[in-house]
Amino acid sequence: MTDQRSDNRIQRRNFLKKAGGAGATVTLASFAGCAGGDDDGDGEGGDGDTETVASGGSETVQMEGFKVPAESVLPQSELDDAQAIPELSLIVNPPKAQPDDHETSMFVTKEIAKLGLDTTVETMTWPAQSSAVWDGTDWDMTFWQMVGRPSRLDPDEFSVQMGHSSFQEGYNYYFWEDDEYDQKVMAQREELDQATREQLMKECQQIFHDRGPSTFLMYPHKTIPWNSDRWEGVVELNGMGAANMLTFSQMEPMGDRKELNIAYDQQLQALNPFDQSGEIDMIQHRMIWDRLAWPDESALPQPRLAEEFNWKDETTLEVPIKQGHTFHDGEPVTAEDVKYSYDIHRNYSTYFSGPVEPVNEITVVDDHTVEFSFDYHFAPFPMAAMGRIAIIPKHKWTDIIENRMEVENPMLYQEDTPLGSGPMEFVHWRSSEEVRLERFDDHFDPIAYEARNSRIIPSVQTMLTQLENGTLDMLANYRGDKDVLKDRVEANDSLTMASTTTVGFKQISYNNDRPPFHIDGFRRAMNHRFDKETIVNDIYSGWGSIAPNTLVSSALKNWHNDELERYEFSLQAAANELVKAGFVWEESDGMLYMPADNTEVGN
Amino acid sequence: MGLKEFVTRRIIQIVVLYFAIATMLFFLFRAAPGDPLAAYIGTGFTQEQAAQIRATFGLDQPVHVQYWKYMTNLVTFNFGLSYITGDPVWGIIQDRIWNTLVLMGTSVILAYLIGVPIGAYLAWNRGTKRERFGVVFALISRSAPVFWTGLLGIWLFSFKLGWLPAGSMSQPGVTYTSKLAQFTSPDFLRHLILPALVQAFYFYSLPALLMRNSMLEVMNEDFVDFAELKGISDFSVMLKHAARNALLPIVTAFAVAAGFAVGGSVVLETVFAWPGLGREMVRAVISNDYPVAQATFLILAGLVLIANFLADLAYGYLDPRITYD
Amino acid sequence: MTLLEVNDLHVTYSGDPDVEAVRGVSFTLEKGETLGIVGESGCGKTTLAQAIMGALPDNGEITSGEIIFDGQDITHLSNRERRKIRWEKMSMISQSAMNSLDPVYRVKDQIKEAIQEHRDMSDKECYERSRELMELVGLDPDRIEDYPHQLSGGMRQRVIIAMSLALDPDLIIADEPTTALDVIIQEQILYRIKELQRELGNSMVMVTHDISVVAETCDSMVVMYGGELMESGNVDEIFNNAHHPYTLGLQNAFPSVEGEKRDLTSIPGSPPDLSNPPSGCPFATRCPFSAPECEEPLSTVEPVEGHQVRCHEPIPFEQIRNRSGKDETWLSQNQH
Amino acid sequence: MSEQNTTALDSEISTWRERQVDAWRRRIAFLKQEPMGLAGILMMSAIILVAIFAPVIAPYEPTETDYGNSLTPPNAEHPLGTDSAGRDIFSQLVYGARPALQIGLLSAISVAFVGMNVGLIAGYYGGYVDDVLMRLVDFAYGIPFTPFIIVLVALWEPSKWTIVGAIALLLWRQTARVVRSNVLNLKEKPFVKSARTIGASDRRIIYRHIAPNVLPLVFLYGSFAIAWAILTEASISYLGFGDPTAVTWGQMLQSAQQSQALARDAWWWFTMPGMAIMLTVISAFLIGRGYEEQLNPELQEK
Repeated sequence: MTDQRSDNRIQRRNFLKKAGGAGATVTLASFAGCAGGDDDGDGEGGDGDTETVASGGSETVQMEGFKVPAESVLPQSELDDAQAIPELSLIVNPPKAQPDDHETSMFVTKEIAKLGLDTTVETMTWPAQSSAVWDGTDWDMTFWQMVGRPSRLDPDEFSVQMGHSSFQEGYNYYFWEDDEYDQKVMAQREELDQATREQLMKECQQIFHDRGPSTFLMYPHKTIPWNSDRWEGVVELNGMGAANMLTFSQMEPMGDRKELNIAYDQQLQALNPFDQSGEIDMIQHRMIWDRLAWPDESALPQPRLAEEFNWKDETTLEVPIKQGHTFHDGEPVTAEDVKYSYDIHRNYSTYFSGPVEPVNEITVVDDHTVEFSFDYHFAPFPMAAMGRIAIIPKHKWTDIIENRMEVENPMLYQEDTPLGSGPMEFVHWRSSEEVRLERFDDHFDPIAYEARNSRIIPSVQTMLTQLENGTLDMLANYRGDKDVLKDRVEANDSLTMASTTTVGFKQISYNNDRPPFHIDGFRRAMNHRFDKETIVNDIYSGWGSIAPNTLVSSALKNWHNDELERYEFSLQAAANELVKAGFVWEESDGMLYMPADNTEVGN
Repeated sequence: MGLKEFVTRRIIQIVVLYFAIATMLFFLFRAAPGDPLAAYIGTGFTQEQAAQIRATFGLDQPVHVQYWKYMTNLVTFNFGLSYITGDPVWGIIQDRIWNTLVLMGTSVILAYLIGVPIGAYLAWNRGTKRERFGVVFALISRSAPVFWTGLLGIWLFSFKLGWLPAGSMSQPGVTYTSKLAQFTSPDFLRHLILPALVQAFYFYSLPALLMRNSMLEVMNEDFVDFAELKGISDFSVMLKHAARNALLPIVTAFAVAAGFAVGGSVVLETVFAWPGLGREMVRAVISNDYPVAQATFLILAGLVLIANFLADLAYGYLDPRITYD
Repeated sequence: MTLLEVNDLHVTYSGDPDVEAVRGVSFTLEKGETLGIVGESGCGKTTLAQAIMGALPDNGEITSGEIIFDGQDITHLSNRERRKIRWEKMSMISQSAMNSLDPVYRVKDQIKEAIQEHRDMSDKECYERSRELMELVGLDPDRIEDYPHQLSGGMRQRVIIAMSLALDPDLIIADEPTTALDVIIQEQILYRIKELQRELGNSMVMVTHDISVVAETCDSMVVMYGGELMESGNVDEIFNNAHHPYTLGLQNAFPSVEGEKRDLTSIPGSPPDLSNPPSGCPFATRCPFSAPECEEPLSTVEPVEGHQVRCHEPIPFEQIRNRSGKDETWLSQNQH
Repeated sequence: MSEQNTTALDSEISTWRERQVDAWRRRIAFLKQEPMGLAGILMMSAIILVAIFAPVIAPYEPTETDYGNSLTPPNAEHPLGTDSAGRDIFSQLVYGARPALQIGLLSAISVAFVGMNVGLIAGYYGGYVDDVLMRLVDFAYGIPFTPFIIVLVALWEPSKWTIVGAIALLLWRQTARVVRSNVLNLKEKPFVKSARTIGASDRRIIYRHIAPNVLPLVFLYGSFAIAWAILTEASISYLGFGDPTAVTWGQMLQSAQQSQALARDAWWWFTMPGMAIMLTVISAFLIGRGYEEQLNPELQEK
């Protein structure tokens, strides 16, 4: 599964620096000229100079835009080469794939350079970036984004996989390591009591925030407009937005129009029970194949195909399933099918092999009861696995795996007509045009509308027009200009719109294994160089809420640590962090040098 | 050399060119930086899982083995697996060819149906104001970028007036029994009008101006005057003798027009969200899905080669003086 | 019975400046007779032929005079009426007959087109007629299946001749039919035309610059110079008793295929500029016998019944005829 | 070279030069009275002037954002209105002329140069050289143009040089084929045969005698290449493969379309760049068209 999917949204905000500090209107949070250029000193917007100079009373030296104690400024002769800081590069996708990310990178690198550093933006296509950052170590800073998924409504996945030091081969690609964090994040996993688990989670976030291994920019918003004259029962799920599984199973047609026409601007990648990649797949996936469990409005797992699920003891989970339920071809859904559906992910490497890893044995108790036994009490299992793994027809897939599959991985096999037991049946898939599903009438929780047409429409303008003229009922993702959407929705009373903060995030992470990023103080200084208001409100035109440095999105109200005190966007504060960490500046050219005693990782 | 030898020779030539282009593409895409499978493998897999998936795509073998496998697969229309979805590429793009052919075919034929008579009319009114205006207007129509006229067309006919749909090939939720049923359904034709007209408007100037020039040349020929002497009406002289002879160079130009139209599908299909080869190629290139990009490019090239071949054949048929030497 | 009567015909080409190519020509052609129109290039003979056929180029126009054909005034016919008589009653073999055939149609189709335009004959009948015509002009009938590029120049010429006979028209106008061919083929074509003319009895207008061609094929003849008529009348009468110095000069300039061998003397100088034509006799500038009165406008003299001459006769015709036989008359011309 | 030869050579050169000068004078004279060609030349020179004096003409910096008055319709301050970032459209158009002409002219030169040489060599030498080059032309003809550019831009860097490079790689095919067929019959002409008999080298014959006769044709296809290059830059930018940092008409259209200019009735933002492209392309076509009239006697006014 990849999160940095090079989202083929060709959107671009042409937002280039404004020459000089001339009167900026209120909306524009003006930001300073480039490093070498005509810097207008303290007059910058956010950079208040109220910050006291951490110098312990000795007289200070005025650098460009900040003051430092005299002893922190040395002539070239007293500095040795080991202390020199090479040019720091920030990797980002090319503008054609991610125009706003590229724009932000250009803006941020200029800000960081003001501390006396050489910075550059290195554009790489997604494959190049992923092999450089993922598999390699030869990088300084990189732009990164993770997309909100139902499984991530439980903070465990991000906090562990991107925080725990043992995952440095996987998601923790920026080599972040903190023993206290490791201990606490694993403790919360096995914690039975919800309140203690939340407290542990907040402490982890505080550690992460203080040591600042990366800088979080924003939690993107998901804005969904729909035709409220024709449809009711739309659920705005926190962290996911209005287009989620609950909405599509509970919404009801009010008028005579019984078919839901919904537009996406992304291609449908695949309709395979074991692979859940793009956004559009997720919804079709959940409509065609049932799951044992289902997240409710507060993102806690509720029984779905399972009648209920309860921990018989620390490591065994008994799951009775609904009786008399059939697949779309009429075959009954049995415990055999459930066991088979989970065993596949243990035998082959698929999208869901991770969550089932702690399971050591699945036993069929009787025709409609299954028992999972674990190596250790794995609290997130209901959400991470039971809420995600598709229940597939054993009678069809045994035949496919034995003799139909040319490639050794079921994830790569595409059924002509995907067969599941979910609330909707597959009708047709005209790639890059439309996917049509129709209601499966004898489902245990039948939906109120007859069919669902997912249209793939790349042009934002066409989407809007068709929403207004009634051809479409809902837009699953709208990446156009926010004000245009707002005007249109206000002008048309049959349309309503919901904008929700998601659990995904955009961040810039530092290679913690590479000088000077191995020094906490340097990373904290970096964090002081981000003018998040301008980035989120102007470059991303308000399509997200500003993020403090934590993996847990503000959308997850009960998990998010509200007391995190954001890094102030201030050149002086950054300089103070550097002084405290022992960094020095060269007298003549003002370039920053590492502390003499701390130029290597680990000493 | 008879027709048979000419046809076989040309078919061999097309096959050789096709594989030459395929080779160029193979090495061109190999030159791209980064691990092409990153988009697919992503972060969910451990190293050896990733290696195993690379093997399924055949990317672990040495280049020459890959090249040989790639070329032999081409013969059976097996273009490998998409790096994004892992599905066989041929499955993805197979019916796209029809969508592109229908759109490109209609627009080029429309361009000719409009262009050739206009060209003849311009030649027949040589020297008048109308002729000068006609020529300048033809040049103007060819100097506006297709996507610009397309977008304006959508804005006017779809957003403002609401007469025509704003792109894509069909209304939501419609199911067709066969491609043919789809292409003849009124709903499809309504979706076809705007894109075809926009492209035809861009292309009509090619046959129009060519026809004008060649008509002027033909009208100076003695056999045209002689036909008039035979007492035949001006109109049928223009049609039977002048236009018939003037058509010859226009036929070869059909191949050039078809070539550019097929190439232009990339832009036109993106503007009109037309699920054809062109749009698929743009998507594939942006998302670094090289096998799909390669396959769509190759099929487009194939269409161009075939168009050239058909034009030569038609030319031979139309002009008895050609002896296929 | 006169088939064709041309009275004081004037034809002008509009342009910058306007050129009056034919300046008052009159003659008559009896039915079944062949009239030769002879003169140097640029003397207006082709324009005259085109005017009769109604095939003047766009900028050419009959400014005055009239053409009566078979009793009908065809000077200014509407396009539709003109098309009715074209090929039906009057056909033409043009100088560029070699590429008058449309390259993309077979010979038989082009003949059929001409026939079916005027007669509703079935394809079968046209096919037979075409084969018949090919034999008439001495071509292998099977060749009607060929395309024009598969025939030689001479053969294409004969196909045009065959086509001109297709509807058995009253008048055939042949405008320099053989100029573009080599001498041997020329001889065959002329012999063929002569034979057909005698056999089928159509009357013909033979336009040529070669006076010997007129001698062989025509009954009466007209000598043109500078857009005007110099001498006209019966062929034998003019050959034996030419009066006009220009006609005599012409006879010296062309070898007669049958006549005795003699070296040729050409007429020095070049034809007049018809954009500002001379007032009097157009030939005055080059005529060895020219005298002041030649500047006066010409009038028609008829020394022998039916033999007209337009010349001021500065010296008696007798002397003109004797002295024009000697070379130095023409050569001495250049001194003054 | 003996004394005697050099003077002969000098005289030859001077006569050749005179011939060239008067050939060009004739062409210019002809173009003067050929209205379309004349209009084309006037428009193109106007655009070139605008490109050269862009800094003087443009009232604002093209990239100067001014969020205060974004999306204002044409007014006194901004003659052609502003875009969503408050940048002046008129200044962008003026500055946009530079890359357009750079791409256009460079493409024309490369297409003309490559095409002419391939055509000359193939036509003159014939035999297997001709076959090889013509198969190369067929190969180039087999490649669909716009897709090829997209692949190159995606793999190389998205910049105007990539577009020029791609055009140079492909568009010479038409010129080569036309020049070759022209050389085939020029080769038979007496002046070439006589040049060969006096012992002139192949290179001299090709470039001294044959090339000048082919130049008008090459010039004609060069003007079409200008038009084609500018259109391509616009389409490439529209598809998102353009260089975003560059101020080009294509990029303006792309950002206009991206920020839904038409939906917000900012018609000026969307139409002006299109007009600029059309004007430049038409002027190239008109020059080409005017030239073609001169080249092709049949097309003369009858």
